[in-house]
Amino acid sequence: MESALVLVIGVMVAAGVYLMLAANLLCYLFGLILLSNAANLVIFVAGRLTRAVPPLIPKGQEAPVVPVANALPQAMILTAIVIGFGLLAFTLALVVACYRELDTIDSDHMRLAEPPPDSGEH
Amino acid sequence: MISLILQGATRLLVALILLFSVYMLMRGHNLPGGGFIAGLIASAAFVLYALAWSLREAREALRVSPVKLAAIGALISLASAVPGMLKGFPPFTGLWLFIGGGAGDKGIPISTVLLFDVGIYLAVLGAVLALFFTIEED
Amino acid sequence: MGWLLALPFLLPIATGLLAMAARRRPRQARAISLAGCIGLFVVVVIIFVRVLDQGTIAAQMGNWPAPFGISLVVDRLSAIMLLLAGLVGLAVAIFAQADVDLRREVLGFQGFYQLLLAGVCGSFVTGDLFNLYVWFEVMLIASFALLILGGERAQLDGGIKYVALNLVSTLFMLMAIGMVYGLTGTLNMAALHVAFAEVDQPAALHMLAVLLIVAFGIKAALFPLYFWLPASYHVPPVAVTAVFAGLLTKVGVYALIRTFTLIFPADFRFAHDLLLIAALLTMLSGVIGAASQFEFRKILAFHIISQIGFLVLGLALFSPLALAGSIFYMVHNIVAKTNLLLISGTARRMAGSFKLAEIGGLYRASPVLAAVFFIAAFSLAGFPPLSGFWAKLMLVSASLEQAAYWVAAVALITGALTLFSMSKIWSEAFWKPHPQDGVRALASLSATERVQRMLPAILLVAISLGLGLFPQPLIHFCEVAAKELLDPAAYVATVLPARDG
Amino acid sequence: MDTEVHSGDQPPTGWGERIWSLVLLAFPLGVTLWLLSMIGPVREHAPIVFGISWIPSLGVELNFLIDGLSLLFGLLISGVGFFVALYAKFYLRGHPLIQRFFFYLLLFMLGMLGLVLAGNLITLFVFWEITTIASYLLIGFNHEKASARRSALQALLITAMGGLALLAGLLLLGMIVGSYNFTEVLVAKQQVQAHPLYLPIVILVLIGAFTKSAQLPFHFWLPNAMAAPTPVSAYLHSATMVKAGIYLLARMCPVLGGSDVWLLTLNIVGALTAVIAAILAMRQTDLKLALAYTTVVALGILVMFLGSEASVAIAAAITFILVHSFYKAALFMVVGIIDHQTGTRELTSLGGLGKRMPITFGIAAAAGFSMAGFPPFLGFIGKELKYEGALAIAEEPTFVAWAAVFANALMVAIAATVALRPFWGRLPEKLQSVREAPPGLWISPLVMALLGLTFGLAPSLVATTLVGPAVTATMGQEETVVLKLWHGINLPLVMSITTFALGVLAFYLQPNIRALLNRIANWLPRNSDTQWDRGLNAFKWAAGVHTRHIQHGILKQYLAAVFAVTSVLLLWGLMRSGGFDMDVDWERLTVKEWAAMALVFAGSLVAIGCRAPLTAICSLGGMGVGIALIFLFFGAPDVAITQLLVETLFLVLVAMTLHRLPHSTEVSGRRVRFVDALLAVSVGTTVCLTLLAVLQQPLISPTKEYFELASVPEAFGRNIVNVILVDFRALDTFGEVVVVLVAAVGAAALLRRKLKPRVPIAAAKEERA
Amino acid sequence: MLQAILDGSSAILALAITLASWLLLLALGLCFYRIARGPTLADRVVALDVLNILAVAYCALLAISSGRDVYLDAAIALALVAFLVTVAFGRFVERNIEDDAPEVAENGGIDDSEHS
Amino acid sequence: MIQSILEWALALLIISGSFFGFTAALGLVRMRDIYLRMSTSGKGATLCCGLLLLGVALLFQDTGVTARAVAAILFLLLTVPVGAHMIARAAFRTGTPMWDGESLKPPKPPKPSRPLKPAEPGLPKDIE
Amino acid sequence: MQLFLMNILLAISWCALTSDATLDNVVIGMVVGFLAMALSPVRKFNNSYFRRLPKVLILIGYFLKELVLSGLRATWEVLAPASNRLPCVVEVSTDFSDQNQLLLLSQLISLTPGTLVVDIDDEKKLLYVHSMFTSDAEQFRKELREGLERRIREALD
Ligand code: NA
Ligand code: NA
Repeated sequence: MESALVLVIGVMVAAGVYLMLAANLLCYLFGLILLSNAANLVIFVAGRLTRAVPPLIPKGQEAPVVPVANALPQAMILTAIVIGFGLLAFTLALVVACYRELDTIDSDHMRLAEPPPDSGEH
Repeated sequence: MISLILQGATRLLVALILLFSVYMLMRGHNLPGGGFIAGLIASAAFVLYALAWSLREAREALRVSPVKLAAIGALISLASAVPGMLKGFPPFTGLWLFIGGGAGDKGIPISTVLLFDVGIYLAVLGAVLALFFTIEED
Repeated sequence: MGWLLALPFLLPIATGLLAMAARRRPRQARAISLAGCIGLFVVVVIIFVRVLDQGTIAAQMGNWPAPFGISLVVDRLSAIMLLLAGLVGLAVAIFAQADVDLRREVLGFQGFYQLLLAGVCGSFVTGDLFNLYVWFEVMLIASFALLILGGERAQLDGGIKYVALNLVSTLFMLMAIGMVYGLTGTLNMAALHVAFAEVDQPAALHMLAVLLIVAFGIKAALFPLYFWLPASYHVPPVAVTAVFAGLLTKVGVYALIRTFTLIFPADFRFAHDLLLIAALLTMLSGVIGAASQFEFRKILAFHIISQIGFLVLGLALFSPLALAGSIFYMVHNIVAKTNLLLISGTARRMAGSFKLAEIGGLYRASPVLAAVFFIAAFSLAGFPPLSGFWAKLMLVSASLEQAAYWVAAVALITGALTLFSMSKIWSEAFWKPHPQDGVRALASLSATERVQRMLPAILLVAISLGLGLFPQPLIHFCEVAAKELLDPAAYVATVLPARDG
Repeated sequence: MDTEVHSGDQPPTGWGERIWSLVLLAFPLGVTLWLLSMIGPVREHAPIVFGISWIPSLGVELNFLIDGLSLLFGLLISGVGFFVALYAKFYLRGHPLIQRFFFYLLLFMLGMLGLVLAGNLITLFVFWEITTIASYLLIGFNHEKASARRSALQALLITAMGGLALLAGLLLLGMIVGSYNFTEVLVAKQQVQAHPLYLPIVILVLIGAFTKSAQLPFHFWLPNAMAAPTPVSAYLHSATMVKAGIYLLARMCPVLGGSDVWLLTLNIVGALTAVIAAILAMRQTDLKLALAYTTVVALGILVMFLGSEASVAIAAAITFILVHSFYKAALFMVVGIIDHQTGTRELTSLGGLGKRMPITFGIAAAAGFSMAGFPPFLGFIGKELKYEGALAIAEEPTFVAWAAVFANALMVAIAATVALRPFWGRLPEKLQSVREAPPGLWISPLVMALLGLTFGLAPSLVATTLVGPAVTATMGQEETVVLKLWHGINLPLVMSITTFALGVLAFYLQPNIRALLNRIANWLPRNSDTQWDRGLNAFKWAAGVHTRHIQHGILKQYLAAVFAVTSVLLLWGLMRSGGFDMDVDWERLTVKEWAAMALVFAGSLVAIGCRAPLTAICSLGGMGVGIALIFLFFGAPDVAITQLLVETLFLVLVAMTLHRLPHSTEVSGRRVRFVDALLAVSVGTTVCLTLLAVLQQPLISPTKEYFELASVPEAFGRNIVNVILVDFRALDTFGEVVVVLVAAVGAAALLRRKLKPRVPIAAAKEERA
Repeated sequence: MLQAILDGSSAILALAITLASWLLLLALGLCFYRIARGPTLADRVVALDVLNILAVAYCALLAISSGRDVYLDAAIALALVAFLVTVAFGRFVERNIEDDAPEVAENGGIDDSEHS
Repeated sequence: MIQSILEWALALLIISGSFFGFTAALGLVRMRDIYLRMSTSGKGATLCCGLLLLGVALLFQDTGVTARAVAAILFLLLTVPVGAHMIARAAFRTGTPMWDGESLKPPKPPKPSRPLKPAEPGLPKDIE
Repeated sequence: MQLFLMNILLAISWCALTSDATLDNVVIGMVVGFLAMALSPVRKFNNSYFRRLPKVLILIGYFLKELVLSGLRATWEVLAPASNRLPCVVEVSTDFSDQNQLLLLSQLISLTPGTLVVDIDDEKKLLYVHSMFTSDAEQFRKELREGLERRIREALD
């Protein structure tokens, strides 16, 4: 079952990269979402999959009675999801600010920091 | 602009969502939930508030500025390490105190770990709200 | 011990939170930030002395044993990096008091600055791969905020590119760390050292190495992954560029060194080959890029790249001398580069612009500034008896020792081209008369501002000079540090409790 | 041309200036006296070595070696240095930057002395580069002139590039010998010359020496360096710095010399340099430039002679170093005086100064005669020795001899031109008020000229004390040198007379020759100097092209490059590793698992299939649900809930911003998108492969077991994920909260522009000041 | 019954669960069809909304099929929070006509398939 | 016996619930305008959830689980119509066309009682 | 008083969520509920829910019946190959004096498959209802008035 998920990850990565390569910053952002979800899934898959047994210890037990899913990757993903949320939200704010100040969200037209050579600068 | 139906439903929903968030926070150590999830849920309540009523009212309901709330949360998380420090443990060492424990039942737990989780709850709530409020008011 | 090792990031976080809360009272925020930086410096000096005395030291967060809890480990490499972070942090903090405008302070400059330092120090201190990711993110998001703080149009443009490319790096890093865990079942670096020796999946090793090199390579600004750096480093206030130049890319290099000395097996030729190619191209591409620029800060930005090549070169050559050279180069470069950027800020204050065509006359107007620049610049160009020379000497010798003559040739040519750029700045900004006669003397600034601007610069240049004239203690230190890196047994033994068998 | 020179109305000298000038005078004087005291010991004993360990880790010692060669150079540097300093004190009196000038000159002296006295290859190199820096600062001293800056840069770059070659050579040499100390290096001739790296070392060291000593094809920086104030020219570009290369060659002779490649290279390069520089010198009308070119000639001759195994040739070289230092320093100072007093150095606008400036004239004549090789000046002895040496050089006597004669003949002509022409003939109108220079200016050249005469009359004064030991050191074996004014009538004397005749002829024909040369020069393509410019411009152009193509400013291409590099390298890694046996476990998935994966699949495809961002955002929402379901199915409820919440909150956030973003944007062409798609597929595939490769290794995770066993008894929690988050790895959680916090405040800083300090701006500004 | 689920001894329940899974899978696919087709943003948002509700159903189904009640919490969280997206998008659509009323209203406000 | 009846009941709940879910999604596809789509889908999906959640309650027969299942149903009943209303209102106000049996036509121009004005800017506290 | 009831309701919800009806948990539920109310716009409530509990139960029953019936009908509509439906938007005027009742009505209408409140005009107490089964607007209004509206008034007035 890991292999199927690996395939899904591959599709997500490809789709994410494709979206990021569009000049539209919003598309970039969406590509980023895809990629960051893919990264989370990578951690999940790399920690190996177990069907439907959450890492919870039943009341009255000192340790899980049945084999449970690997908890550490889950904790990593949780951290990564929340961090990703912060980064994505900031990026969204940046895109909004860009549109407000530069009047475009097309990255092809963002040439202020690095003006094209014919615009008078060296 | 603002729908009466939305506002009406929000009256109840905000309280319910907040309740749910506290529930998720409290049981997080033993069942799915915890400071993160609870903080996210709680922030959803205030986001709903802001969407349905207005940003101003959401801010008033929150009473503290979200950034301050987040900073307080983070500092609470940090402060949860102080008892450990006093006892000579490294940072983030959990200390547990069980009140009224008996045989088979440890009693009501009070721990720095839970304090840490509460700090996370507040910090996530504050930070997420700060993001939303900024974007909304812009 | 646990607290001592955690303080390098806990202290700036606490300071940062306080400064953020006080951001609308700039004077308080400034005082908090400065106090925090002084505190941080004291802490890192204590740690450094402790490491000099005891060798590698480690602590377990939460009192959970390694490899289950998060380890903080400071070996010599970490210790010197921490020391540099504290030093640069303090120097730039002083400078920023004069250089960063009020508007940006109100928007939270001091808080972001402290949290950036927290991320940097955390990265140096941690002995856990996923925790490293977290600190990278702290550093990254703080750097995003610092970069766009103020929201000028060029800042947003540069910021977009910086953010866009660095996020890609972050995601690759996250994937790679997940897979490293998937390969070994642990995240503790010392445990990873043990576990990687037992991995018998060469394909996985190779491809993970590539992912990590790409991820850290973007952060470190290796060729051809460095686009974000020249696109953005010239847009924020110069204090921000200075701390970025001094520390950010170096954290990427640190991570590369850590990964490919500690985690991956020592005889992993593939990674070293890859790094060597990247290093050589980075050195050349960066320095050639600098030659094409006509702005003070942009030139320096491209040189950051070129010098990253030198730092990685030492890792790629992977000999005691080479690694020692890398570390020495790191020290030299952080000090000199930060200083040059600080000077560029003061130069703009005096002469009105970063564009070389629009400025001049600083040689006459501000002899102290000129002297400080000259020493820092020629140190960067590797002129003896300044610190950069010894760094270059060690790396070139290491290349020659391995009969890597082309590598030595590239290193030397890069040195010559660096000289070209540095003398261009000197000639245009300092020697050439100011085109509008609009240059001010340092003496025309208020006494406070003069101290805030020149004290860090003079401090750093004194260190550069000191390292140039008396390099032996540091070189010896670097040699021991390199030995530690090449033989991580002591590191592993310090972190992991005694293992059976 | 030194416009900064103040002649009459000099402002009072300040304390700083006085102190600096005192130091500047005292230092070389002290060193001279100390070195003079070393003459005896050096002649009697083996070389004297002393010093301290500097960087034992790298084998670098701050040690010094005094033998005949270093003693000779050391005395020249400190002795001539003293007089140049004296001259400079008067020449630049009142100049606003005179303190810096003194400092640079002192730095230079220090570097030069260190260079010639160094007993360690690396130490030598350190001082070598110090002289480079100091000369850069001195050449660019009149920094407000573009030409001075250009010349300084040129000199710096050329000598520094040579320096880097030298460094490489020295490092290789040290590597072969196993030590950088001269005491060991100089006796390792056998070992070094048998080593396969010998040839590269020779080439590298020669590049270093040739750039510093302005040999062909690096000669052009030296005349340009005349942008420096005249005392600098007198010192750096005649007596000392340019001789650093010569010193290096002489110093390296015992270990590197003697081989065919060494001898031949030195002969040919030296001879060519001498001849071409001599021709170029004839073209000049600027006195200083003419002298500069003759310096190049002299250097060429010196190099030519060092390429010999005959002791007489070496002796000739050593003597000529001495001779040249005296007369060239004197002549430069004379030119400086003329410039100082008349404001010009242009030959065509000078004349008849002899009556107005008799002392200067006398000095000029004495130095000129020495340069022209007239008896009884030391120059004559030098020239005789030169011819003797030229004849003694085994390989190409005719070639070397002709080159020597030719170059010397032109030197005679130029000596006459520089030393005599300004003082003869009619005094131009403009110069009617010219007076003799103050004594401070003419004292130094006078001493120089007199030394030339003295040593010419009593050559034995230097023969045994300086020249002999120097030759010994250069040859690496004991040699005695006898210097005589009169050798009898022999072939060298004949050559001398021929030279003289030719020189006089050239002097009289000089205007014609100059015109002819100018015509040829116009007809020839370009000289080295313009080639240098072209080279530099070509480099700048190439750098521009490089940077424009790499750093073009277009984000999506940056991203494309990063992705392309990643996937190519991943493939390369896969190939280098030899691939892996893919053990794909297509274990049967349940329907609901298919459902979740299908959601993710569909979400990704819809997101890229639709052309508008708004559609993409909805499909991403759907995909988020799918991912959450995957987490749920495989036992991660915490993650699933978090995923759902975050996804929801993020979509809300996007929805809240959408009205502030444009709805439609341009769409790239199909072909571009096709390439993008290829790239995307390759990244996806390679990441897939990486993950699959990782999955082939069975996971042994001690942490998993530990967390499961420790969660309840030690951490008192039943949700292991949460226990990890708040206890086992609380630090990660804490850091992550900091990230979100900073993101929030950062976004606020981006979007809010109304934020103001609590104190009014004006008050805050005051407070900061 | 719980035991029957856990050890798979009840054929009828197993069948019911499989059938339900297929039905819900198809339902999710149909939602995606609507998300992809649009034609207006409102249509897509409605589809997303339904998708979210169906996900709640899926959680419930999972709770049944696995015999674990923890999945109920995911269902509650989703039920409480998911409609926020719908609300926010609804607000966006309305805000949009306020911002540039004439032009957007003409083509149904938010029909992004026609924009590109 | 009871066991078997309960199993049948649960199976019925599951199948009918998911069937409602399926038809809801089908309605999303088959209906001609957005209002019809919303009318048929949102509630169908809610019904689906309700039935399945009841199934959960029936399966576990535990107060806690039942309470939470009922809570989930209540929350859905509270939120789903609100969401649907918001979208419907937006569609209505933006004049999204409506199917009148033959073709898509714009709906009657809406007559909002309140003037459509943007939400109050809501000056944040820590700004003044 | 109403707020207190509300608080009790929340405490009960809490106990339901935590599946724990012990006394201390009720107290915790009260506290949490109080805090939640304090932060939410609950204080804007001015009606009472529980005055007529039986009527409320009747309302619920009626609603559930409607829900299932129209649900089935909607399902049929979706599955049927062709249909005779004639959807339209009906303006329904109500005469609630209490805004909350109006809101409840609209919520229940929206919950019922086949009908949907698309807009609301609270000054004129006017609902714009989209109905997919009704072609006769008058008939629809009458059904609504007789059915839901009446029962709501009975339950809450
Ligand atoms: Na470390
Ligand atoms: Na470490």
